[in-house]
Amino acid sequence: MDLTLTESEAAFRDEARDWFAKNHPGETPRGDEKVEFEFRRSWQKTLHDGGWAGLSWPAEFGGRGASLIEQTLFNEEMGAADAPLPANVLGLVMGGPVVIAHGDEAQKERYLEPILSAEEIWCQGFSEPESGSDLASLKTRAVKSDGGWKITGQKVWTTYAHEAKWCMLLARTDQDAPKHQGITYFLLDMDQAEVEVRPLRQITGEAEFNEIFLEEAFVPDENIVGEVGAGWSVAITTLMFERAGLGALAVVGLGRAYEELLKLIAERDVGSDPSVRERMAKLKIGLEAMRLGAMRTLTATMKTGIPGPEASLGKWEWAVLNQEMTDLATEILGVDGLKSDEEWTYRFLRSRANSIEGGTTEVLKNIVAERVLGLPRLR
Amino acid sequence: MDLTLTESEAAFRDEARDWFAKNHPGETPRGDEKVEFEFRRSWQKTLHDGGWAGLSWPAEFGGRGASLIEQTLFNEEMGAADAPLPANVLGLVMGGPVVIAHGDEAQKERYLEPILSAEEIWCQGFSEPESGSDLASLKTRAVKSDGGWKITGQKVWTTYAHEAKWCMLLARTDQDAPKHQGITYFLLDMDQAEVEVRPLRQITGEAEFNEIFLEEAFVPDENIVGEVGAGWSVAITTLMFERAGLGALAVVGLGRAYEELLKLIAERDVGSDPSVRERMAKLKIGLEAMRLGAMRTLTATMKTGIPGPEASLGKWEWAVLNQEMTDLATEILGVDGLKSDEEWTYRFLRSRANSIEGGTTEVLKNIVAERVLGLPRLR
Amino acid sequence: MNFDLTEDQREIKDVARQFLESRCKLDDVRKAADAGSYDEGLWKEICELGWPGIATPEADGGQGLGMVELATICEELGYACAPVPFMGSVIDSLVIAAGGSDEQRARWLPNLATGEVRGAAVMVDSSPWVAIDTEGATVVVTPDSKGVGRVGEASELEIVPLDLIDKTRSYGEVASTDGFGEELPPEHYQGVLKSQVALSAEMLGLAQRAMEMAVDYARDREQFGRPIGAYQAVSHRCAEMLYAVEETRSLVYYAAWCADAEPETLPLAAAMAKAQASEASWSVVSSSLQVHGGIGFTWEHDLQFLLKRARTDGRLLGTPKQERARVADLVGV
Amino acid sequence: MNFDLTEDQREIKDVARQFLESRCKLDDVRKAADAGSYDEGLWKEICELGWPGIATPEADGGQGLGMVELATICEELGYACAPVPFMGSVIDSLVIAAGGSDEQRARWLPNLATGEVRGAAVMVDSSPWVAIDTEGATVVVTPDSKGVGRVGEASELEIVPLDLIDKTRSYGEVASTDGFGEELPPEHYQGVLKSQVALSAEMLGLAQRAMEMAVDYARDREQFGRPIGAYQAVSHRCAEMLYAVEETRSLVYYAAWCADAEPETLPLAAAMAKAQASEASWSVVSSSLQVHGGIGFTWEHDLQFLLKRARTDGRLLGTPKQERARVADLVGV
Repeated sequence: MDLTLTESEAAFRDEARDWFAKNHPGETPRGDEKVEFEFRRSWQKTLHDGGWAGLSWPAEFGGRGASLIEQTLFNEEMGAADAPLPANVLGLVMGGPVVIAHGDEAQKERYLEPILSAEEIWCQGFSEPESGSDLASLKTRAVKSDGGWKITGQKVWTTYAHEAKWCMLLARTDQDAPKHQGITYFLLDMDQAEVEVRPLRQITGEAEFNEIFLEEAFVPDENIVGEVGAGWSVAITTLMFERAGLGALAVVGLGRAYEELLKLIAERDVGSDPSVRERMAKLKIGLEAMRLGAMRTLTATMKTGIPGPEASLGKWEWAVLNQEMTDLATEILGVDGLKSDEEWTYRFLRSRANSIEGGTTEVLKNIVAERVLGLPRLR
Repeated sequence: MDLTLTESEAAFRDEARDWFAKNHPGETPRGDEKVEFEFRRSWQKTLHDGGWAGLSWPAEFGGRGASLIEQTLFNEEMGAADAPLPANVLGLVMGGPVVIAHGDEAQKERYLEPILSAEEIWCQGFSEPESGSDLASLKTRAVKSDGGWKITGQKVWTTYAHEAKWCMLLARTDQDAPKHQGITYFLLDMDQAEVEVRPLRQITGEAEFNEIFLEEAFVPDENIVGEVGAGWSVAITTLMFERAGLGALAVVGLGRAYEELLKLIAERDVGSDPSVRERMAKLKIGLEAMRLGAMRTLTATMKTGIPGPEASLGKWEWAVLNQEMTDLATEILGVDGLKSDEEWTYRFLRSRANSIEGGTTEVLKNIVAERVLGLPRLR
Repeated sequence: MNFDLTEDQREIKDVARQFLESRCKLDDVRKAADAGSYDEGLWKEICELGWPGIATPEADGGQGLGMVELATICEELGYACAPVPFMGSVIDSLVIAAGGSDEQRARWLPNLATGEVRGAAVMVDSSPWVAIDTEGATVVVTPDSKGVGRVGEASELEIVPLDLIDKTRSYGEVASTDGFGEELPPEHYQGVLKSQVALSAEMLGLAQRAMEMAVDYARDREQFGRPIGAYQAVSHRCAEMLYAVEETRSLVYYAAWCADAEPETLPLAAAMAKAQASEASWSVVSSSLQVHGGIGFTWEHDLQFLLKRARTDGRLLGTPKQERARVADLVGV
Repeated sequence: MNFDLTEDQREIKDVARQFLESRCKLDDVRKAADAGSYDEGLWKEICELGWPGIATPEADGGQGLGMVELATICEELGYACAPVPFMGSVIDSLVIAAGGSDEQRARWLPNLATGEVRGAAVMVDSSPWVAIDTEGATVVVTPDSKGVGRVGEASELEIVPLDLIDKTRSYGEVASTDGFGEELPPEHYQGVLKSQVALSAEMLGLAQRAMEMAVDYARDREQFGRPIGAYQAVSHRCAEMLYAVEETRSLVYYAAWCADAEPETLPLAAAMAKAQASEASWSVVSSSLQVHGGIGFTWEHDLQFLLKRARTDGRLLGTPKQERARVADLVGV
């Protein structure tokens, strides 16, 4: 057991730190979503030029081939530098890795570079209004047509859909096959009249997500990733990439929020309140447990390819901690914590979805019970 | 809505209060179980002579025919007077009422008076090691024999079995009938060699309960309550009586424990600790909610015969509150709260079973979800 | 001893439910919230029904009923999440009736009872000081920085509109109320305690509604081939909501009864009710959101109105923490 | 960066598990608890294996390994709930190694490492003062009423046996340690922090065992026609146990690593580990009891040993509340 960095790890970290210091794009412009998005697109180009986009991708596909530890170090430095997220997060974290893992040569040739450069933004079309946690019950249908498929249905909880060129889309190509079969993984061109994107407003007031309505939208055969009918296993890979990629960012994000909360406590002079102290201590313990759990997962994955039992906990822990942290912050703020334009109020409301999005806490508990503890399935 | 007592209610309360003041038997002798039990038997005789045993039983069967409110008032006065429990609790609360509701004339003639006078103690043989929450899966079998039944099996969690003359026993008389049918309700004479009683020690060290081993124990036909094969519905009645009878006592008991906890806090001088204050306030709120809930149930039952939605909560609330109260007490006591001979330590350990005995909290939640909220059953 | 509404009280509650079910659907709440104003038509009808004066003495132009009756109305208004300036007017009435001089009573109570005049009330007396139902209010009841109660004309007070998450009610920030209007004697405090009970009853209604929405959804929504309400993760969560709601109901109506019949118990009963209602209404609405999943998190879904009002109500007239501290004091910890 | 046991560390842990599985079944724990004494045969073998001196420097007669290695042993002893006077001796060794003079080291450490001498340690320094592993102890490490560390002969201290719920260890009450033995310099405190880590590792083992017992029971026990582990009320409870256990594991081994490699972080890491382990081990054992139902509440069932030791350990060397207060201090709240 050794949590110190090796020489090469330390060198990598120093290089990243140094690069961020020199290339930080300044504060992200707020207020106009378009402007903010273009800012992040340009920031991703800078990252790409610096050789930092597609950090985990193999070098042959334009990535850096960084180890898991290097990815973690990079994320930590990105957090420490308070750098913005690149524009094409889903392309980098999910789209590219899936194409690399399951795509054919032509697809690799076609899609990877524009992901890295943020020329083409990617979004994900998995969830549907009816399917929820039961993802495989999706109803969007693809019907064979000349040289491709015509797809009809509705997707929901799609980020960046209004900016995206490509959508990773799951649709049912065989109505008669069992639930998990008969699903195919498509890359849908969003630039067609048959695709309608509507913003989906949340209780926070913002429209972080979209709904997508498909009315015989066309996808040519060559835009299928993997085999027809094999989309479920390709999707599972995507979701694994999502969890790993976003998980590392989550630890960094929570750590920074905790620092802000410490400042808030000092400003409001409530640091002597025993219940505030108690809750802050519990949060610190939870944050450290989550950070250390991520390190354990990293170690296990690098050694054996298989993460340990703690790996299923990260998303669950994140939801618990973020909800408690924002709850405490808004309590400390009193009525200010009810104001619509207060940042912590936004975070508080937004955090209520943390135990739902990307796997509900209930589903995560099922997974832990069944897959980690080996308890019988309830079906 | 009116929580004040009517004149006749107030008169009843005064009468009870006055009677307890004049007839209180003094402190219960501790240490020797036998001596303690005989003390309580003699105390029950005093209650019976005073006309207070079988409070809820109709006057024609030797009871007092008291209303539900009068029963509650009586329990409150008993609590306030710190009077001991009568010896034959299960006979008074369950046995008698079941015989009155389902027994024939001969049974009423035979059993009721000795219950009131505590001449014959009653116990309950429902639970089995394998059956747990799934009571109807019981395996104890009764085989028809000359003039009666021979019963073989094992019962568990039986209180007062070593003192009891009669056991309310459920056994399966038809192996082929569906689970809830084929069960018969027997009154088993405990004075026979075929009945072996073994104390069942708990983690507290005491043996509050017993196991009963039956090896062809004989019960004559006339000792069946209700019809052969109709035991399940008779048992349900018994359990309803149990919950109502013991529920009222629980509120009184918790209230007294809270007073003791207040004293402990004063003695240990921890009343200025904000977390102690916060937890005591939460406990008070919970205790009041439970007390008021019991009053609501009382009102609804008297008006319509049907308790309201809050009635399913009493047992659940009791477990939550007693566990939290004893947890707080032992925390305040520090290492003293770990000492084997400390009363709060005993209560703390004992309370761990509160969420299991008499209906686990999980089963109670099922009941609330299915019967009160009308959610679908999970079967 | 009878812990249940009388027939008359039950009738008041049922009529209120029926009226609001037809006149104040959640769609109407949404319209008002989107417009950032009250539903004036609804308010007019409510005034015609005499609700604002239900607990105001007959001599002061009200219906002369008690806190239990008022609580049933508040519960139903909470259940409907009605966008009307009811609470501010009622609080002003309760406080002035408890501590106002003859002149003050005569000046305000009859007009508050008919709705001719609307009241605002300062509900948070620490930075920032927050008043509710400030929009269109003529009279304001408030403590000052020394805790002395005061009543006066809204026009004499500088009120800056506050944009809180709850859009079903108007809120305003008040810089200072020292020297504002006229002083009220200590007796007015009984009215403040009653106000806590009224607000708690509103939260009870919010929680009841959020629970019903969760249960309905859990019965309908299917996942993995069965209604989600058949999973204990959901059904036990719903059972826990019932636990929270029914405990709140007991404590709220008990406090209302104490206000009418046993005023010496009201300080403890009101503190318990407010602590419980604030805590329970938030836990139930947020738990209901978890049952609803993603859909409950959308702007299109009506749960947000209950969620945001419950969170806000819980901070007004004493937070759970403050009220529990009061309970601890009163039980002698 | 590598958050995993090395092969050597894994080997130590596996060997300990195998040894204790054969030599210290829960039946053996029961025998010792019933007799109110240690399992002397087991202790002798443990001493032969060199466990008491595993983290004692080689120069002081130990194996010269680190806190991570010691933590694996403590975890396994907790998992077995072993009735041996290990913890007291180890704590004495850690404290004397951290702050003892050459003479004190020479006098105690080699004998503690071989088990020739047993150590008791005062773990609660408020009324009553409580020492563990007092039975048969020759040396005692303790703070005095001013918080100064002291070490001396057990025979010089009046120790009254304490009958606590945990019967798998001996406890004693100490009236005063002022002036007892010899003073230790402030450096000894690093040994106290390490002791917290050792005790936390033991609690981790207790929790792991209680969780496994619950999961095994939930797989086997049938109710209403299926294993109870198929009900979410049970399976989610078990998942929550894993959450608690794995968070504890991360924090305990992190603190052990800090003790060896980053001593400046140890005060925070030890406080976090102790708070977490105390809280989690109790929540897991009591949750395991709920899964077991009535049978888990019987004297015949082995869960009681884990339950009672977890409750007791949680109060020694700092309660969760005390340790969280320390965490708050150290993070600058």
